[in-house]
Parts: sequence; structure tokens; C-alpha cells
Amino acid sequence: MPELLYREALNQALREEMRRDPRIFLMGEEVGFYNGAFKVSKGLLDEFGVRRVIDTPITEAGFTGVGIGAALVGLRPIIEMMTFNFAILALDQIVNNAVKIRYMSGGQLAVPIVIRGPGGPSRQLGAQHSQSLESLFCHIAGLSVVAPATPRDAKGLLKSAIRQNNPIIFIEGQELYSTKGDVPDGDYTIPIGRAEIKREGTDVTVIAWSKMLLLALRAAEQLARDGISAEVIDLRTLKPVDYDTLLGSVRKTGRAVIVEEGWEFCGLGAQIATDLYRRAFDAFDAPVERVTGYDVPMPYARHLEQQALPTAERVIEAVKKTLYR
Amino acid sequence: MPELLYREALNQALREEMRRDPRIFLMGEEVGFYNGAFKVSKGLLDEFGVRRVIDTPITEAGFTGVGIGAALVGLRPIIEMMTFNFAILALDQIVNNAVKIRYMSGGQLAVPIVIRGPGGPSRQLGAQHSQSLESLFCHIAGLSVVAPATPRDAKGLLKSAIRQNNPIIFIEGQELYSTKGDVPDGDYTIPIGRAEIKREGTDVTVIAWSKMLLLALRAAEQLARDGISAEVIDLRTLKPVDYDTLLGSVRKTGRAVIVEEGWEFCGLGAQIATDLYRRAFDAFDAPVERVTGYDVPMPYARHLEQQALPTAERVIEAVKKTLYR
Amino acid sequence: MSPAELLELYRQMLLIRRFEEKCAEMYALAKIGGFCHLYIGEEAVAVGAIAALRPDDYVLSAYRDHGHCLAKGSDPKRVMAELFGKQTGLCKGKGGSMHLYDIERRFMGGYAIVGGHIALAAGVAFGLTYQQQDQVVLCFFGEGAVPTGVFHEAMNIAALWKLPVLFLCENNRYGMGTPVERASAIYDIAQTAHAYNMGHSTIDGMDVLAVRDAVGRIVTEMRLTPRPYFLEARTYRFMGHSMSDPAHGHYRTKAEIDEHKKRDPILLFGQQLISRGVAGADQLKAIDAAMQTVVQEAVDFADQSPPTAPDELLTDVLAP
Amino acid sequence: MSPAELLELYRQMLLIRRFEEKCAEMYALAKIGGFCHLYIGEEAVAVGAIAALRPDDYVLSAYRDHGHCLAKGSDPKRVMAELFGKQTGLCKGKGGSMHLYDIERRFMGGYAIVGGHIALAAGVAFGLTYQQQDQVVLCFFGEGAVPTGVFHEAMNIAALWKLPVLFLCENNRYGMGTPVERASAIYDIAQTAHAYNMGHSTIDGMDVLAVRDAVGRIVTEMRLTPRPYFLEARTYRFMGHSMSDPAHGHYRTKAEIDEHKKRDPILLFGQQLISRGVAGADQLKAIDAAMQTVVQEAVDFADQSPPTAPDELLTDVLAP
Ligand SMILES: Cc1ncc(C[n+]2csc(CCOP(=O)(O)OP(=O)(O)O)c2C)c(N)n1
Ligand SMILES: Cc1ncc(C[n+]2csc(CCOP(=O)(O)OP(=O)(O)O)c2C)c(N)n1
Ligand SMILES: [Mg+2]
Ligand SMILES: [Mg+2]
Repeated sequence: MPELLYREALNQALREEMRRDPRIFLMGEEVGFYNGAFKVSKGLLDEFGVRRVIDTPITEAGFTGVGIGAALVGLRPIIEMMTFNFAILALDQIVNNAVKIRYMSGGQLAVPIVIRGPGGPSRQLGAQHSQSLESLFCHIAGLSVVAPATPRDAKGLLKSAIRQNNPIIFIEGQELYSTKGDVPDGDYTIPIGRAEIKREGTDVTVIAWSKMLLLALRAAEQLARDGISAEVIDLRTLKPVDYDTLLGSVRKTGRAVIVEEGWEFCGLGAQIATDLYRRAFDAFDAPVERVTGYDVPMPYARHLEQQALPTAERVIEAVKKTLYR
Repeated sequence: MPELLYREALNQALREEMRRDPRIFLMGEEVGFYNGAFKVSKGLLDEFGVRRVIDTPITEAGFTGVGIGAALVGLRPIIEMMTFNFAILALDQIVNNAVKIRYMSGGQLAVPIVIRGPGGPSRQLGAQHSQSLESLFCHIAGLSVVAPATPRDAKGLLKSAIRQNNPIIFIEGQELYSTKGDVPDGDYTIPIGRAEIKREGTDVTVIAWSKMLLLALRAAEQLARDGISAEVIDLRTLKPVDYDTLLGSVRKTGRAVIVEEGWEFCGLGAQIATDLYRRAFDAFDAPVERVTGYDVPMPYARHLEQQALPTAERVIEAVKKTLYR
Repeated sequence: MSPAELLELYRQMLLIRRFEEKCAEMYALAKIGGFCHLYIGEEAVAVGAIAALRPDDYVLSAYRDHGHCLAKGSDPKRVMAELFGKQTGLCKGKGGSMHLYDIERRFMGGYAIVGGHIALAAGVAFGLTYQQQDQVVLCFFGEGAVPTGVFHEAMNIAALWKLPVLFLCENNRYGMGTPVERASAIYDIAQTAHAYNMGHSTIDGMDVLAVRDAVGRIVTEMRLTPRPYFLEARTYRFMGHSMSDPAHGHYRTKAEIDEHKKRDPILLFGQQLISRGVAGADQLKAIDAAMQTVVQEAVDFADQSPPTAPDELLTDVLAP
Repeated sequence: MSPAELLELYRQMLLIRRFEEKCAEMYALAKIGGFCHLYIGEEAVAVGAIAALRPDDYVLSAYRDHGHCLAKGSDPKRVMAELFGKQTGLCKGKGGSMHLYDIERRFMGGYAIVGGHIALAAGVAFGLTYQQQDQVVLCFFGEGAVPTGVFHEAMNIAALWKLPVLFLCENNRYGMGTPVERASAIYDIAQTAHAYNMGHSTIDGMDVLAVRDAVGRIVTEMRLTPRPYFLEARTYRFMGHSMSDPAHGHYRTKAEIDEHKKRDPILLFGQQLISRGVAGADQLKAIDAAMQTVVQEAVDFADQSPPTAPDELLTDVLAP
């Protein structure tokens, strides 16, 4: 299997899907001539031309609305948010149009639209450009949310996202673009709604997604040296959550730690913890622990930023707490 | 104590505070000449004039930004969202400016701004005008969120909101405006961050806010007839949560039901449940139950809408489940 | 236009008028709920504009959408059933007054977030261009939407990409209780098109033929040379903003409304038809009677239709 | 203007130039992190415009804000310390390059959401009017912000309410890699003011005196008769969009940049000063040397400053 960068895997998915289906187009700021602010769309303009790879003015609400409108007449838009920070500006279009039109029209219409781009804090970008907003999207009824952590999952999940027929938020790890991993050649998909055990273990279940998966794996490595066997699950799809996989693991370990980079309050981890308790109350030998970003705007200074975000040490500590060590 | 409508209580708070402090102004759509879409600002234009009671064009992002800018030079804006549905359009201003400017400026500035208006589903208003968005706001670091359920709390909490020095979301129950209750005469405040036990009980703790408080009280009434003693807590401030009050109750009852009108997934109830477990794991004799709106856009037809929202029956059922009955 | 075509415009305006008068009654009887915004007084705009379209052209509207939906040819029975929240409604009772959709008729929805649907309209036009189709898109909105950011974003995109969308601003002078002078820095709303080098004009929205002619010319041109156009129709709403808003009071006087009622578009057009010899007063009365029957049948249909099935609560959330 | 005043403009432009050249160095050494957008080539706009203000007037900018902040009089030491993420930085290292604030100097911030701060600027102007003060607000933004909805919402509000804010569009022809022709339906950006009946003009942003004169006239008038104004300054950025973007490549050629560099605002103004006899070449060189010293001192100060105290992570979230 060839090793690819995460951004290259995404690029392959876009390219292969656009070759497969002429109704698919890519729209966003700098996706064309510039080849994408993060080069995810590199070469696509050359291959597909300005009709299908469309640079937009800085109008997140406007071009998201345009994407939704195009979906109403049978197209399959992929809307790139240069970063998900700017998706807040398009939130009304997402909440009130993309996810509601099908319902309001009594099923007359569908809105197969992928809204994708980098998310998550990124090195020293400061308060307005560095934050995790996935939990906001997760709250919206009718929206699916995906956040792959590896190049292989990125490609396979993006293909699934493009092929399904509803609005979906696809959050790429801004700091994962330059990470590497094995990616199968050619066409394959990873199903939406399925988590994956990325490391098996028996003592504790560590649940993470996007960049936090790497952190969790690093923590598991260190824990192994202390004789603690952590099972690390990559959520991959944040909504709907794959509770079968999570419960299977938790029933085995009796303990869970959820790692998320975003703000704690009303973060996705809270929903997952509550659901796990509700479905397997008696399985738990200790309260579920959460490791999250601090509830503050992101500071610019590097050392403050590092403090604000989850670290392997904090994950290890949380794991030990569930084990009463 | 005089009986007032919820909207009258809010009106009093606005009026008294505006008399007290000339830096306070009220801005929003139809707040002036029209006396407010829901008449909360009735008479304020007459008393305070167009300088301080300002009708805006339909520009939620624009006038919220204007409010924030005015706060930067020492004013104390109250921004009315005609309904909170439209606040999504101002979310970038709220998330990226109102709550971050103080931090980004290293404490040089403060943004004492109240963003208020009606929230929550309202009778047959359909998918775009009928939804509970409080959990979105709750997720934003640095934002406080308040949602009073009674006229007395509405007045006292609005005064506190106006007097504190940070951005705060103040959600009035759109369907509570015409409810009545005792309201102390003249000046008093209810502190932000303090829940209130609205009905004492011993068997189960029911936590609710805004319109759901009335539902919870109704359910408690019926439960009492079945010999079940429910303690009903009105959260009042959704963020920060008053865990002292909640934990005191839960340690007594060993059981909790959280009632919220919004969508389940990543709703505030999940955060509260998780925090309760974390702080009082051993106090629980049964998993925390949540009663929420269904995760669908709001249908227009009355009978579907009623199905979509929490009912006293569902609360009673949840309570009984925690009691294994 | 042939006499038959002229009478058809008259018929449509009356259908909308009688339909909505009935809506007011049904609202009072609580058979219709929620927000309900009547179009009474503005019928010439929807009818004149849509008459100039081909049936396969697309229309979007805001929340004051009964008139546009009916003018696009939707069955009054199914519209009324929608307002009653019935299974037989256009949207199975899930949309309601503000969210009518009739995809077969290419009526792509009524929307309740002011300004929000204008970007969708540009998107539909984008989709048509992408698929090399020659339909155009007609997007109705109030002058209250002109200050919204998303309107401007859509205007710029449409102009930049030469999308075949007609932005039709129904300037009825008020956004709820706010007169345009207190909401907009320009009084001549069409002037906004300057910021986008977009063709624009202002017409009398009480004159159905003026509307039809203007839209006809614009759309013919647009089909040949795709690019957007901004049309301001000066009109007036005779009723309150919604059912809960009195027609007059705080923000406008009865005298003002009465003045405008002298230019009631149906009255004006009826007089024109008679004076031009297209029809006699009797004929017009017969049309009126026929429309009253159609509306009554719509009410009966809606009344007798089953309520939306309870399990519909959870359907139509996600497409398969 | 007196010779001293003219030389002061020159000094400020050079300060910004040398400061930012040093930023590029420090970025390469990883002493500065994150996104860092240099203003090199555009100095005449900030310096000319701010020179026409009173010290108690207000300024807001986007993320390309070093120049505006320095022109407003901020201490280069504290600006550099901010970029280094140090306790002595303007914002204690919490803001960073895109979010400089210096309230004492009435520099009300740099903002990174394109268009978002324009509404804040209208708000500051609103606040001043409310308090019957006579300061004005100067709001800088790129031509890339003109398509954003919030820009238009702010324009309309400012025009409608006659707020004393000068919207100064720094049209450097590109928003990242997108030339204005592919982002905006109008090439002459100032034309956008038509939609708001707002006074407007376009000036040469490479000519510091032209900028100063225009802003001086506008602001004098604005103080007498409060109302907004839209000024487009045609300028050009010599560097890439940010440190990670090469100056030329995909979206523009080296030849294009070189062509514009012939009109380097500092070069132009230096020649003017010499030809007008305001200063000799030596004097200008001495100013340059002095600015290099100032910048080196800023770097030394930043280097020697303590990093922001760790407990600052949790302070300044909420005001007491
Ligand atoms: C974004 C947004 N803000 C506020 C509202 C509340 N609202 C509904 S209709 C309306 C007035 C709109 O006026 P106009 O666009 O002129 O349309 P008209 O009602 O006159 O047909 C307002 C403010 C809304 N629906 N959406
Ligand atoms: C709302 C929003 N969308 C996208 C971006 C990403 N972005 C940052 S700068 C920029 C280009 C802005 O160009 P312009 O306004 O002309 O300013 P310049 O960089 O030329 O000074 C873009 C697209 C952003 N910061 N905010
Ligand atoms: Mg109107
Ligand atoms: Mg630019």
C-alpha cells in the first residue's frame, strides 16, 4: 500500500469522485487557481476546469447557499471552508436550509452536500483562527459530522460522504494534513457511522478523534510501559456515534476516557459519556473521564496554547484516575 | 406583591436599568416604534427616545457588531434578537468578537453586552422559527447563558445580566411572555449562576429551565398523586451551572431527570448529566434520564409538533424509570 | 396578449385574493396556525411576473408565499391542506404557511429567514447553468431583505458569475413596522444594483401588465445572455404584517392604506379589462364567483383530509 | 505641511518597513509563529491616513495590522514583544500578529475574520456619537472584504445613522491568490458606495501625501457633519499573502511585482522629499539607520522579555 499524506489522500478522494460523477463540483475560496489554501485541491482545476472547480469571493453564507441551491436541482456540491472557523458565517444556511429543506418540503427535495475543510486548533493561529467547532455542528438535528484522523480514513470517509445524499460536515485536521499513512490504491470507502479500534487493550477505553487520536495513541504507548493496557478507539464519525463499538469496548474495560480538543462545556464528549452511562450503567467501575481543551479563547503564545490543549500527560492522568491509581 | 406578565417583568427591568444608567441602550428590530415584536420594550421609546431605543434594519450580524463596538467605548448595549433563531446570523460576531476581544487584547477591553430575545419552540412556527438553540451558545467559552422561567426571575436576572461586565445570552421563553407571576416591586436582582428549587421533593430530582420548568412542575404534581415526591430545580442560569444546588438535591434523591426542549444530541442535559456523574458517581441509584425534543426539524402540523416536544407524560415516564417502576 | 391570457391574469389575482381572505377566516377558526403572512394587495407582482415565465422556470419566495405558490400553478386544495397541517398538503403538513414547496411546479420553497433564500436562488441558477439548461430563476423578497448581508453576497456572486436569476424586490414600503426610510440608506432600492454593475429598474407593482411586460423583457434577454437582473416592484400590503399585526395603528394610518387601496391591483386591472373591452363586468363577477368556489373546495378538501400520520414526525429527515 | 511633518511621515513608513523586514527574519527563526501578514508596499496608506487623524481618533484593522498599529503610535518594542508571545507584549502575548490592540493609542484591534471588524468600527462610531464626542473612526480592510455580507450591513447602518466612520478599503488587487476581478462584480470598488448614497473616492495608495490629503479633507468634513465615507486606496503588497505564501508564483508574476515596486511608496516619497528640497539623501539614510536601531531595540526588548506567565491562560476571559 502506498504511503500518502493526509492531504494527498483527500485529494485522491476528490479527484476519483469527480471523475466518477459529473454532478460533483468543488466550490470555495482559493480551491482553484491557488490549488487550495492547504493544497487539498491541488491539480483539480487543471483536470476539471473552472466549471467544476470554482473559486469564490469571501462570502461563506453566500457560496454555501449557492451550493445548497445547486443541490436542489440535482447537483452534488462539495463546499470547502478555507477553515471551519469561517463556517460560523454559513451556519444559518447550514442549520436552516441545508438540513431542513428536505423535511419542510415533506421529502420533495434532498440536499446532498458535503461541507468540508480544516478544523481544530492550529499552531499559534490565535483566538479567531484556532478552535474546535465540531460540537456545534453535532448539535444540529439532521446533520452528520465526520472527522477522520488518518490518511486512509480520510480518503475512504470523504468518498462515503460524497456518495451519501444528505448534508454532512467533514472536518479535516488542519494539523494532520502533513501526516503520513498507508492508503489503499484506487476506490474504497469507509462507512459513515463506524468507529474503529486503532489499538486493542483491556484496562481502559480511550475514545478520541481527529488529531486527538494521535495523542491518545501516544498516551497508550506510554501507559503500556506502566503496564496499563489502553484500548484506543477512533470515533471517525462524530454523529451518528457508533455506540456498538464503544459499548463493546467499555463492557470489556469498565472504564472510559474521552479526549477532545474543543471546549469542555457541551462538548461532544459529554453526549458520549451520558449515552454510555445510559446504555451500560453497570459496566462502569469508575466515572467516565474527559480530557478537553480549556474553556478559554485560544491564546497566541506557544506555551499558553500548549497549556490550553490536551496533552498526553493529561490523558495518562485521566486513565490512571479511572483505574484509581 | 403585584402579579405581572413575564413580558411586563422584563419591561420593568429594562426600564429601571435604563433609568439608572445612561450608558445602557436597547437596539434591535422593531424595539422602538413598534414597541417590540413581543412588546417587551413597550413604552421605552416614549420614555428614552430614539437615541437610546434604536430600531435597526434586518442585519443581525451588523447590529450585533455595532453593539459590540459601542461596548468597546464604554457603552452598555442590550441587543434584542427578534427571536433567537436569527442570532445564528450574528454568531460570528458573538463567538469571535464579543467573547474574545477581552482575551485577545490581554484584558485591555471589556464587552458588557446583553444579547436577549425570545427562544424556544413556539406554536406551529415551523422548522426555521421554532427551535431551542441554547446549547449552541452554552458551548462557547466565555459566554454566560441565562434562561428564566418565571416573571420574578426574568426581572431579577435581566437586571443582573445588564449589570455584569461580559457578554451574556439572555433567552426569554417565547411562550412564557403571557404567563403571570408575582414580581417584587422596584429594584431587586437574582444572581447569575444560581439555580432554584421550585418544588421540594425527596425521591427524584427533576432539572429543567425556561418553559420546561412549567412542564416539570406539572409532572411533579401528577407524580405526587402516585406517591412520588419529585424535587424540581429551575436551572435559571444555563452557564455557569449551579452544581452546588444540583448536587445537594441529587445526593438526597439519588436520581435525576433532565428536561430540555432542544435537540438531544450535544444538548446541555448531556453536560449536566456528565458533570453530576463525575462529581457524585456513587450518589446515583439509577442512570440519569433525559427528556428532550426529538432530533428532527420542527414540523408545522400541531399534532406532530406536540409529538416532537417533551410532554409531562414523558417526564413522568422518565422519573418512573429512574425509580425502576 | 390575447383576451384569454389577460383574463387568466385576472383569474389568478382573484384566486389569490379569495384564497387569502379565506385564510384569514380559517386562521380565526384556528384551522391555520403559526405565523401567516397575507399577500393581499401585492397580487399583481406574483401573477404578472410568473406569467412571464415558462412553466419549467424556477421560483423561490420568502414567507409571504401563498401568492407565489398559487401563481406558479399549485393546486389550491393542496396549499390549503398544507396550511391546515394535513397529510394531503403540499409538504404533508410539515412545512406550513411559510414553507410551501411544489417541486413539480418548480416552486422551490418559501423561506422564513429574511434574505437567506436569495443565496439559494443564485444556487439554483448556478445549477441550471452548470447543467447547460436554459431555465431562469425568479426570486421574490421584500425590501426588508436588501440590508441583509446574504442578499449582497448573493448579488455579487450572481453578477460575477453571470447567473440567470431575476432578483425581484417586492417593495411594499414596510418590513413589519419599519418603513423603508428607516431601514435603508437608499430610498430607490433598485440603486443597490449599482454596486454590482447589474441591470435594474423600478416598476409599478400594482399594475399586473407592467410587471408582466418588464419581467417578460428581462427574462427573454436573460435566456439569450445569462446574467442577473434586479427589479424593484413598488407595491403595498393591505393587511398587517402577519395575522397578529393589525393592518394599521402604530406605524401607518388607515388613511394611508385607503389611499393605496384606490390602486388595488385587482380593481385597476378589472377596470382596464372593461375599458379595453376585453370583458364585461358580469364576466369578471363570474370569475370571482368561480374563484370563491375553488377556494371553498380547497377548504373542504383540507377539512376532509386526514391529519398527517404521526409516524411522519421521523420521516423526511434524511434522504435514503 | 512642515518639513518636520513630512519627515515624520517618511520616518513612520520606514519604521514599518524595517520592522516588518525584521518580522520576516524573526519568523524564519521561529521567534514569531502562526499567521503573519506583512504590510510591505502598503505603508503609505496607514501612515498617510493616520497622520490625518487626531490622536484621540479611533482605528481598527484586519489581520495585516502591524503597520496600522505602529502608525497609530504604538511602541515597536511592545509590538515585537507581542509577536514573540511575551508578557510585555501589547496584549501580553495573547493576541499575536493578527490581534494587536493598544487602547491607550485608540488602536482598537486587528481582526482575522474578513469583514467582521467593519461592523465593530460602525459600533465604535455609534458609541462616540451616542456620547456626543467628536472623534472619528478609521476602519481599514482589504478589497477582499467588500463581498462579505457584514461589510454591507455595516455600510447601510453607518449611512442610515450618519455615523462618523471612514471605511478605508486597501485595494491591493488580491485577496490571497484571488485578483479582485475574480472576486468582485465591480472593478472600481468605490462604486459600492452608490448602494448607500455614501460619499466615496479612489486615491493612489502609493502616494502618502495623496492619502493624507484625502483623509484630512474627509475627516475634517466628517467632524463637522458626521456621516460615513468610503475611500478606496489603490495599493499593492510586495510580499506573499502571509509568510507561508510566496510573493509570486501561481497567481502573479515577478514582473508584475517588479513593476509595482517601481512605485514603492517609500522610494517615491523619498524622491519627492529630495526633489522638493525637504531633505537630502543623507538625511533620509540617517532616518533609515535610526529606524533600524529602533527595530533592533524592539527585537532585543522582545527577546529579553519574560514569556507570558503561565497563569495568564485563565485570566482576561471575563471582566470582573
Ligand atoms: C434574519 C431575520 N431577521 C428577522 C426576521 C423577522 N422578520 C420577519 S419578516 C420581517 C420583515 C421583512 O420585511 P420585508 O422583507 O420588507 O418583507 P414583507 O414582510 O414586507 O413582505 C422581519 C424583520 C426574520 N424572519 N429573519
Ligand atoms: C470570513 C473569512 N473567510 C476567509 C478567510 C481567509 N482569508 C484570510 S485573508 C483572506 C484574503 C483577504 O483579502 P483582502 O481582504 O483583500 O486583504 P489583504 O490580505 O489583501 O490585505 C482570506 C480569504 C478569513 N480570514 N475570513
Ligand atoms: Mg416589505
Ligand atoms: Mg487585498
